[in-house]
Amino acid sequence: MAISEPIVLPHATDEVRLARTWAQPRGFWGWFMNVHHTAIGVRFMVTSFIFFLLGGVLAAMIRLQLSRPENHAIGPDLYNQIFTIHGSTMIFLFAVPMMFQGFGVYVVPLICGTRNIAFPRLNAFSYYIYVVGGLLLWVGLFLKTGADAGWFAYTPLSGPQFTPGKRSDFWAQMITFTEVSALGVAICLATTILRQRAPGMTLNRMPIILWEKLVLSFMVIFAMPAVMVVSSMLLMDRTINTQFFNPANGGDVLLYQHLFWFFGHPEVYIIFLPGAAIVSTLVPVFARRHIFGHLAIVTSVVATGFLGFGVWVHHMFATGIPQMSASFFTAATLMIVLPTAVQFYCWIATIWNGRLQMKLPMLWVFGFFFVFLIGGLSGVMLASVPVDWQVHDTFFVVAHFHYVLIGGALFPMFAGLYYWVPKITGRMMNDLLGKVHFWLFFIGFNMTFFTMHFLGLRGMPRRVYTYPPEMHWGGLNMLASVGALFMAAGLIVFIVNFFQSKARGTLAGPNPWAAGSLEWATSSPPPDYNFTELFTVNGREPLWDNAPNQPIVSGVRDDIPEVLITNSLDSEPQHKDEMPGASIWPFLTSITVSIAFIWSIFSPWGIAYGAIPVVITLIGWLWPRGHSPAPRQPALEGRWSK
Amino acid sequence: MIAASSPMRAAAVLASFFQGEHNSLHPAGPFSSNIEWLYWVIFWIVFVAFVLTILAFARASAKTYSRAEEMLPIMKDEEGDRKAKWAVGTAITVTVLTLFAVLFMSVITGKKVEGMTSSNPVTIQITGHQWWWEVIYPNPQADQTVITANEIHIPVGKPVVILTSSADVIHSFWAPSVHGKRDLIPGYSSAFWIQVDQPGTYPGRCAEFCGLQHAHMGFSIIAEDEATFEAWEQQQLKPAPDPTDAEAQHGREVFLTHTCVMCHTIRGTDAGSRVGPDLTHLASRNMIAAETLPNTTGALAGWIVDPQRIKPGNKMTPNPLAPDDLNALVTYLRTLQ
Amino acid sequence: MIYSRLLLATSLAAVATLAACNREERELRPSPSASQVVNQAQVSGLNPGANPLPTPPTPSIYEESAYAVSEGKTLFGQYNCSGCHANGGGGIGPPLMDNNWIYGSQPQNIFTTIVEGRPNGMPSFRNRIPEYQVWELVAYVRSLSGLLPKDVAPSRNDQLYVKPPEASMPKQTPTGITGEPSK
Amino acid sequence: MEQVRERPVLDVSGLPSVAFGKSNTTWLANVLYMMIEGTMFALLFASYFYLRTRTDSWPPVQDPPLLTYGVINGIVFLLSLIPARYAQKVAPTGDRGRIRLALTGLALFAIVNMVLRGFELANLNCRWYDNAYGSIMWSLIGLHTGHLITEFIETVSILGIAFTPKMEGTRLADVAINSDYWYFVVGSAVLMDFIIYGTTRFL
Repeated sequence: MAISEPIVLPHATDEVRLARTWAQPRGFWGWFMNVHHTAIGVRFMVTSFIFFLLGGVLAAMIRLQLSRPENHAIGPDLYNQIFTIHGSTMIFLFAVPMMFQGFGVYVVPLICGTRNIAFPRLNAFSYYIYVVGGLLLWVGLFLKTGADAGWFAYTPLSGPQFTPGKRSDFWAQMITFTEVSALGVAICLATTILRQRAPGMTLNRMPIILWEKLVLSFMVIFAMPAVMVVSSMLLMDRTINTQFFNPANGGDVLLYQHLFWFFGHPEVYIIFLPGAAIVSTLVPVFARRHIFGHLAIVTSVVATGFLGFGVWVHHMFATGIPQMSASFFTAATLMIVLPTAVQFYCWIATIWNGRLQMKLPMLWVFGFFFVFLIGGLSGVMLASVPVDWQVHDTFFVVAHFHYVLIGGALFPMFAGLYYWVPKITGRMMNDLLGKVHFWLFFIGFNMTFFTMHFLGLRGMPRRVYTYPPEMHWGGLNMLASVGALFMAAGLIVFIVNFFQSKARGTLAGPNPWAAGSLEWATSSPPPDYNFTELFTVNGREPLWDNAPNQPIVSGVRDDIPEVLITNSLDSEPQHKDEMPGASIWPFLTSITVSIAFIWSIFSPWGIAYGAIPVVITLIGWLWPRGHSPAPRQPALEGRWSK
Repeated sequence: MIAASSPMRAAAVLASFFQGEHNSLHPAGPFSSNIEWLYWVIFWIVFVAFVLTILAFARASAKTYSRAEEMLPIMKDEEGDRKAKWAVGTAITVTVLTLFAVLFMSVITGKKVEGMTSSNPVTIQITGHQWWWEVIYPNPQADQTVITANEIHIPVGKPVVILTSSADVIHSFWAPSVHGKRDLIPGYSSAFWIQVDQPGTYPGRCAEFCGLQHAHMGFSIIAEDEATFEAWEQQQLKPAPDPTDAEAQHGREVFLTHTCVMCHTIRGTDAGSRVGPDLTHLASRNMIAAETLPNTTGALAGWIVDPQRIKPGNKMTPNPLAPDDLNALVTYLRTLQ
Repeated sequence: MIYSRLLLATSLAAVATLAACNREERELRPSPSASQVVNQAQVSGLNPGANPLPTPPTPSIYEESAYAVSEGKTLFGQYNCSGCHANGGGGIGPPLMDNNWIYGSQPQNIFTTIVEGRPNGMPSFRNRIPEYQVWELVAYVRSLSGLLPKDVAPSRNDQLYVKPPEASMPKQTPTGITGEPSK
Repeated sequence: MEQVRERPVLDVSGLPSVAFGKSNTTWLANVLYMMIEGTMFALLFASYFYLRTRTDSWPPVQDPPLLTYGVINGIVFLLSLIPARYAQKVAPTGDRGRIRLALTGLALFAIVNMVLRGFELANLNCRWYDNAYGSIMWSLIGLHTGHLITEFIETVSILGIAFTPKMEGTRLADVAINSDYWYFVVGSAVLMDFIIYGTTRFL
């Protein structure tokens, strides 16, 4: 592809025409037809944040109940539902949809420098199906049908004999909904990253956040099927009398644990890696320097992606597995510490050699460093089989995974929100309120969860709805409950800050942080076509590295929604693709799919009969229609060559 | 008043943080001691790692912190990159070596803990039920088999084999002062060793979520010297004595003609159901309801009348007996030494 | 915001469709009266229509609660009903999963059968079983022949598979003395 | 941002708007989708062998599934690769007549496969509720049958489009991608047949 001499652009940046071509419908029905990635990404974020707040309310109820010994505020039946829904909400309805889907869908196409995500209708469908899954779980809770067997729902407790009624079935189908959503988004993101990067953004120049989203997409693709398989097996055991987990008939309850944790451990990296990606994005911006060790970090991320699938048995050390395999999984678990350590060292080196600006997002990044470090190191302790025998299933583990997940996802999430909300709303968040939020949350968090390490060592098992006073756990639990109040106060400050900034924050401008990646090269908020001009890229931080006369792309049509497709390795332009426009069908399909799935809880025929409307809506979705066919280039066989 | 007492109350609360026998850092036998040793070794390793990392962050931030609002990014810094390469390389090497050290010690300790053997040990079969522990000292002769619940007597200083099984869902057997936990899994039976070196009572709890009353599923390990243990065992083998006084006789009548008999065994009477705990020597136990209540007359009566208030969802039915019947029943049960 | 309106509308609709169900109600602590063992003196008889039948609880909290029916299923095994009736297939006692009812299929009839016993071997459990557990057993026995809604009837147990579980039983029309009030 | 109105440009106006083969985005998405489904099959296979370790004999009590229909269906699956490959070959030419012919052939094969699958299900010699062996057998074959039906519906839908003038541009690429997916269905069928009919006879 030859780059021409400087020319005067004829009409390549006709913003009016671009706006008309890419415009998303408005109004009530327009809301259901919108397929632009910024809209869907924001919806993922807002919805998952609402679920986060709901899950937080449940957490507050847990802390209320545990604040005193022999407390009878909440009975065991309700308590079991509360902690199960708390865990399931935070993992399935908040952490993954926020960190993977929300941030991914919003920022990835912008950082790639393209005009929409690949398969925007699939992306929209993934959002609706996720909302239905979340509603299913929560409506269940209000109908006393809240799942009550823990967020990993071990059989046989969650099975047909020990959980009568439909509680586990609601949980199992919620899993199906959310995993279908994550898988759909994984396909969209992987395709966008591999095929829609700006020309010149070779794999070597690809920003770390894109690398991590790519690795994540593949982790989702290989991990999520495991939980769909296992929750389907559970559902079939409960509804059509299969015998997968019935030891009396050749079934095996440990099969459930193996399959669940084959998903479950990659899952925690699916939650943590987006956080690390945000940190790797923010550190260079606020240390005012290219990140040190781009290759090392990318290698670490890829290594984490592989190793994450080799450690699942460390959740099962107490089941009495043989010494040899236990040692193997200890070794694998310790090995996965290394890539994370490498990332930490690279972040330190970047700051060490940079010029640190302690702006608000960076404060949260430092919170991440502190909190996640503790969580990671207590993970080293848990990797040891004998130590795990003592602290497994106690509050020590509860403390550990809250340090890892809140440290690895929530702190980076707030860093990311303070960083990208100006891009999303066009207005800056208030600095002072942000700091108040940070310190309240940081202090409260450590008060609540550091305490739990001691509770665990002192023998408090997790998932108890109360405890006898003779155990002397009351004081520490009270301290933990007080910490929860601080966290709640911090969240209220954040919400106030958000709405205030949305209404009257200072205008952000396109690039308030003087950052280097492409999402800052367009207005805040970005228009529906994302970029007026499509950039080419000359370095890892395009806005820092690009030459003043860096070429821009011309020849992508603006009268139809067309994007440029480049190849995976070196981002050479290959062809142009017309993007599907707004459509109601993804929403309708999500409704018919939901009917089939929910029906299947009550009757196995639900899947069979329910499939008929699904097929109809799918054909409606995929049937070609719309504007008259644009004149096309002749089709070429095989790989297109220059 | 509050002001005067609050320092004292604070001190009491603080002191309470470090009380309690159910503690994995208060080992009472070789297994838990080994694990405690390993715990502290790894703890100090990660503590040092934590301090070093935080110091590195602090140093890096302090060194390069700048208040300037607008700053151009550093585009080229070969000197810094070269130094950082060395520093990061060294740090990675140290990390790898440390991880190997942790792995080595962990595996060695694991072997030590699992490699215990002994000839002709006391063998105890533990079966987890929702929400209590059935304890059987198996013997080829049926009349030499001790069956009890929730309280595990063992001889001090001798290795004991625990055989595990579950009657319903997954439970986990955990007495932190004695050993780490071991899951009781339906369809699987496994065996492991425990040993206690000081006489005493060591509490334990179920550690795997098992349903409504997971919170109230305790047990205790009572380590006593050989002679006391054998005396206890002989006493447990006897059938229940016939009650002598009239009230206790009436109590037995109540037991045998009410709901009790549907679930419980008292050897030496017609009651032989194995649904609930064996009550033949109920009065010899310290606690009832899986370590939920002390085994006193009042607590026993309260438990019989309304167990669902104390452990909502447990499998025992409420027994709103007439006061006379209740007193007689409790009197009888208290005779079951 | 259109958002919250949407969420609200959807959840309200979902709640409205499902709100009417007691299926998941779990009565962990039965009322004192339901905890009493049943001890009223009644005449055992072959014509239950002539006897005063116990009033079934209204609303029939046991027959609408999956938890209560599941408890009944557990008790059916623990109280050794299965010793004579097997898993509903019958043995020493008559099968319970067919549509033939000797003493009536109404809850009250079954209640009387359990409490009073019947000739030819059915023992009386008077004084042995608290009233609420009798009702749980009644509900379970009725689920054996498909008389309860499928979303309330129990699924399979973790034991050898000998017959389809109650939730998979086809609904049957009781014959014999059905216990229906005569018109 | 300052607008530089005079800049060098990378002119892509000459690039085609349709791509066949690996550079097509739908092709990539299809590969990712096959990875998801492949993982599901792999996990069910793993569960199958895991459950095998939990009993003494395999099948535990039943007879192995009847070989006849399995083998016939396997052969029909392999033969169906012919129309699938033909469809892939004629798709880039845009010759609607031959595309219709290829897709009709493929759809007919799918129908035969589904009928034979019905006979296979009737002769598995186990029910899904008998024991865990039966459960995993039915899950395996059920998952595959689901794919078979999905692929049949997809083929018929594309065939429907092939009767309209809309069969042009990227739709032609979809015809080729549909064949890729059919290869996946055939491949997983062969693997599954080996497990269901083979391993039950010698494991």
